Amino acid sequence: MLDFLWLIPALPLLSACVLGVVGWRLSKRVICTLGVGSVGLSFAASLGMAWAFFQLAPEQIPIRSSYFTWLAAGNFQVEVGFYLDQLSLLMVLVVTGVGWLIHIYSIGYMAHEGGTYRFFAYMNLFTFFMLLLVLAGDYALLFVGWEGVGLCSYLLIGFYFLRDSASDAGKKAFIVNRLGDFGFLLALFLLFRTFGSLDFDTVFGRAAVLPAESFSPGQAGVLTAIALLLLVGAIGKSAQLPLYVWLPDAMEGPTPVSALIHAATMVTAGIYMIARSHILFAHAPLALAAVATIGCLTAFYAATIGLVQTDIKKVLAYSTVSQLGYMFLGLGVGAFTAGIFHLMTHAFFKALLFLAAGSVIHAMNGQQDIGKMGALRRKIPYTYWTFLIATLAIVGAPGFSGFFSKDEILWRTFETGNQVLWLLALVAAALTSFYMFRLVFLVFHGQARYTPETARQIRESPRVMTWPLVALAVLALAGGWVGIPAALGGANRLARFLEPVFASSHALVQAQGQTILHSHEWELALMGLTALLAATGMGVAYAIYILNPELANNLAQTLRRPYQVLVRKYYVDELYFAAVVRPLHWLSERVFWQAVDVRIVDGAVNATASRARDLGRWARRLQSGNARSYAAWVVVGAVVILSYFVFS
Amino acid sequence: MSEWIGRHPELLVAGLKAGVLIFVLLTAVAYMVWFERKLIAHIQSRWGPYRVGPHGLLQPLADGLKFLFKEDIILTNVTSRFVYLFAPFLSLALALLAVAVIPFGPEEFELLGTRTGFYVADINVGLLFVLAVTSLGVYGVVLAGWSSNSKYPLLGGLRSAAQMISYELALTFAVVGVLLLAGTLSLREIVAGQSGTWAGFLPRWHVFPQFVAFVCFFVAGVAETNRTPFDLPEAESELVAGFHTEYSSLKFAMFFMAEYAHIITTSLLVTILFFGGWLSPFPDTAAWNFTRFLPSVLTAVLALLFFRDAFRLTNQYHRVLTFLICMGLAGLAFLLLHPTALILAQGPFWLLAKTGMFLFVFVWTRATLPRFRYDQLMAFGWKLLVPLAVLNVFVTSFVVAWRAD
Amino acid sequence: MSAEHWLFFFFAGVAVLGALNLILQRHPIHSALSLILVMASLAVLYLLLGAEFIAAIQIIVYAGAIMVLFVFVIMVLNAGEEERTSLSRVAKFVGLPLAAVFLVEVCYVLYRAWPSEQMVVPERFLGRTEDIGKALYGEFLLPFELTAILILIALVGAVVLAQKEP
Amino acid sequence: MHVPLSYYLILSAILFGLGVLGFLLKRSIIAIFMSLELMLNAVNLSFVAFSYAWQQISGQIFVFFVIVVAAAEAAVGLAIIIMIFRNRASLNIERINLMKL
Repeated sequence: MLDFLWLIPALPLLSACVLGVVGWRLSKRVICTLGVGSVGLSFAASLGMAWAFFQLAPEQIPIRSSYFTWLAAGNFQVEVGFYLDQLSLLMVLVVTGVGWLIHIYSIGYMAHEGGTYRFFAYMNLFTFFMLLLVLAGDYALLFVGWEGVGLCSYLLIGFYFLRDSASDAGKKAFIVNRLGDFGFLLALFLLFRTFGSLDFDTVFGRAAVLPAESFSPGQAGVLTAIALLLLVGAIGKSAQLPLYVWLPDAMEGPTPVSALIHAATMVTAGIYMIARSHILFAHAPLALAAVATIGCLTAFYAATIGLVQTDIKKVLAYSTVSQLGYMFLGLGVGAFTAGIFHLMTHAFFKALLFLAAGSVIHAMNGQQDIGKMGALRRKIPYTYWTFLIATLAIVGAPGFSGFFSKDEILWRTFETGNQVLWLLALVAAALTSFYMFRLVFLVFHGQARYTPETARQIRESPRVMTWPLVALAVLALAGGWVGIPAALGGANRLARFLEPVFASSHALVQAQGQTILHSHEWELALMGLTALLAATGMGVAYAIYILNPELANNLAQTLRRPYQVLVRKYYVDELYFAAVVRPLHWLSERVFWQAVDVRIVDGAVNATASRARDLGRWARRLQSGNARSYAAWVVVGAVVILSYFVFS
Repeated sequence: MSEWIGRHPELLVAGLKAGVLIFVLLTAVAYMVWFERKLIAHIQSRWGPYRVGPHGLLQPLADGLKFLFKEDIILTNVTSRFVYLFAPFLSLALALLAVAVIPFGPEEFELLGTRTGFYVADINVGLLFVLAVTSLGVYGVVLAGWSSNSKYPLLGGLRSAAQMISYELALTFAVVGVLLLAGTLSLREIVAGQSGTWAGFLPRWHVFPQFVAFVCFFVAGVAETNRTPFDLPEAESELVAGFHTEYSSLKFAMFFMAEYAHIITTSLLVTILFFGGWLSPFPDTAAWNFTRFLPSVLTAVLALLFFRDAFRLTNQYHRVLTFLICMGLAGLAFLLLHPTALILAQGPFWLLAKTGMFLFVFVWTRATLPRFRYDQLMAFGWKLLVPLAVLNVFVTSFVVAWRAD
Repeated sequence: MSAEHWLFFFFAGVAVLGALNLILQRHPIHSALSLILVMASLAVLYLLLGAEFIAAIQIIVYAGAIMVLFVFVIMVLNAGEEERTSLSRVAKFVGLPLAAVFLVEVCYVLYRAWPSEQMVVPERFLGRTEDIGKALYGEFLLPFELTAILILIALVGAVVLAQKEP
Repeated sequence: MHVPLSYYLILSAILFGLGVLGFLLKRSIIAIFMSLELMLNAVNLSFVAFSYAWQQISGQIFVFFVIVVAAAEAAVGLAIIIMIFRNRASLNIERINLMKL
């Protein structure tokens, strides 16, 4: 069974090729069948793999299957091989499962769009690359998947390439990701230079025996450097500070894309990568701390921006950023399991949120401004209830999936004695619940802020869209139950499942971090606190947006300055434009173009050309067309050759 | 110089033989004209020349004198004076040159202390030599026609150039058939190869197995010599006199002699290639031994004829002349009875006899056949003769190969 | 001075003079005639070198066919004396001196490579026709056939080229 | 007393040189063509001389081939010359220095 591991990524790739090459002449039905069926099959395959995986004895894990040598240059060898352990299995299941649901949803969502074959070809290709990424057996192959998902994200963000904003957003995503990838590449070079290989086993095996490096930047060693560079890559891919700017704009793409790529799977590649190289990070406390700090700051920062956004997808985008920040935090404090746990749950509820939002937009036929919605509860019940469940999940309402994962992160943060980060994360949680419920209330409650004829057109989405919502709602609700902490009498199965992967690092981190007050009571207390805060946020949102809606505007009036700052997202885009884009423009235009290119490059080329022309002008006399002259030249040549033979 | 020649008698002998041959040939040419006129006259039931000498036998001398004394017109507006003057010499020289390698008899004899035979040069590529010389023959005509700077000669020259080149192909291909049988290029050996008989009486001449080749060769030869029915280069009715329209007196005579020399050469070649050259047509057995006396007998008969004329003729001078000729022939007949002469005379006699037959055919055709049209000429050459000759070569080579193993 | 010397020097002189005449004569016909002269004398030299078949071929093909074609074309085109244009300074000021140099060099090389000890003995004939025939149809069969095809192609090409435009 | 072989070779060299001179000097295409033939003949002479020197028949075979090829060349070349004359009404090679009509 496990010998057919390659089948999982191969199926989407196959259908992607078929759709990409001959898709334009296939009927919509065939296209949908192919695009969805391939992912469904690969989901089934991964389920089979999982079943087979559970049969294995612990010492057989991880499974390595090498297929062929991709690169062989000197002692640099890259095997195309897969690496299946608990972590990658989990990722595979998430990617294929959630991906499959989203594919199904897309059938309905894209029903009225053109270029369905393009859409599904890209989606399948993305699925392939994502699976390649999570199954990769070494950093090189992982990087291939890494770049591949970046490419697909670019293609899908710019799916409506007739809209300038869409194509710009695609470019923006691509370019910003390049910055991160640059760091990633440097990390790879450094890895190879240090360990002489990019293979996971080799790298981790050699890294494990090294001593943990010191925290102080002064004595930090190569591992820290590697980890930090990897972190840069992760930051770019997972939209952390300061490279998060591409994600909100990425909402230009179709909503299923946002759900699949920019919520559930791709943006979590960074988290996966860090988790995958947990050993390196565990040996680099400084890098680990950096991860935690950046994650926490991002969580808080994005939450604040989310407060005031009026575009339903933008809000979700910022919440995604902030949730990713939570995951970083979890990884950063050494709670790799927690990070992955939150990754999984987040995949469920955030995908659900996006899909529900998509269904809202679908119902409002294209309207994304929450200021023009409201009172949709009755009109689109499925969407409403699923959205509500997802919201509860994300704000961490007790019992919902988000509750367990987020609380585990918070608790481990507190436990490892990062009180500041913990506090920040806590506030962020409150803010999260506020803006999420603000969203709920503005969209589904209150009075309708649209014209009656719009109201008449509002319909619930077709089944093909609503059933994935329901399925995801179930997951969002119950997905967390695999990780009920011991404090609640649960047996945190997920943690035990993943333990073999992270055991060493956990131990290492435990050894470093001083753990204070390690008791269930505290944990329970903190849980209560978070729940309370979540409820508070919800209450505030209720007060503001339901009880007296004008209060919102008054607040905006009174706190105009901070409000503006938030609306303009801390002027970060402007800042980047001023600090990065404008200088780059100037440099490229004045220096590289007008000076280097025109003067030097073109100058050299033109000079060559003109020299050649002069030569031709001179040599043209040989070609007088006069045969006797030609004969004379022939004689010259003969004499030269003969003289050479005579006098040598 | 003289003692150098003394050291190289063969040169002197060669020169001697060449001189004799040229004299004989020119005389033959002259009397060929007489023969032609007489024959055509009789074919047309006329008398032909009979005033100058008995039976007009002195006519050739008269003609020669006439040519000598005619005004020698040298055009002033010729395209190239040198070529204009050079052309007739060239054609005559080449016509005479071809005869140099023709062997007249098998026997060898001592001359000035060097063994030699009835030939000027016996080179073992004689046939190639003849072909080469004949292939050069076209120049005389072409150059003459071109250098005369006049319409008719130019047309004649062009025609003859095309015609000669075209028919040279057929000629050569026809020869190849013979070569395949003979397996040598030396004329002497070719003739020697034809000695003997099939079935005791039929001489092993090439004409029997190579009849097609013989026809092709003869027709092509007629064409090569610009004789009717192929005399377009000098078609009186169309081109006045063709390529030698602008030539007069001796230069015209040269062309004239060249043409008749060509005729003789061609007849000689046909005889040698196809009719066993100097070989007697009779089997070489005791029963046929008496045929060795044929030369002297025929000479005697001729002498008797002249003897009768000596009384029938009315003109006194003619009577005297005829009587002298009769005496000479009778002496020759007696001389030929001498054993050595008997042996030596056999070859030349038969060769010349057969050649005379072909000369007769030449004249005969001229007297009977009309002239071709130009396109007919080309079509005949390219579409009939050449394919026929090639086919013959194929068949012959197959047969030879088949007989070889 | 033996007879061979006489023959060689006589015909060599004739050949050289003919070649010179070819260059000096301004009328194509005269050039053609002098070229024929050269060929004929070369044929004699071939005989001296014992290549009787080549000699015969030289006369039959070269003088008897190729040059006839030349003369024929000259007559058809009625080519007059060539005009003395000198548009190619290169040919005059570069080509001619260098041609002389070339000639000298070649003679030098040949004389160095073939000292005059090696004599030509006329008795040693080797170019007998049957030898050449055997060589042509044995060792050189393929080139021979190829030349046949070449001739055919040239024939067709000439016909196509020279025919009047329909 | 025989003739040295080198005489033949030098004679062929001289003829070849004269051919080159003719090629350079003559203006009429036909004359140039003839000088070409002259060069070929010179080469033939050296071929025959060499074939004599080494008592090998192949030299004469080459001469044979050269002659055959020369025949083909003459046929085509003269046809071309006729074409040129038709189109240009001139045989002067210096008047034919354009590669188009």
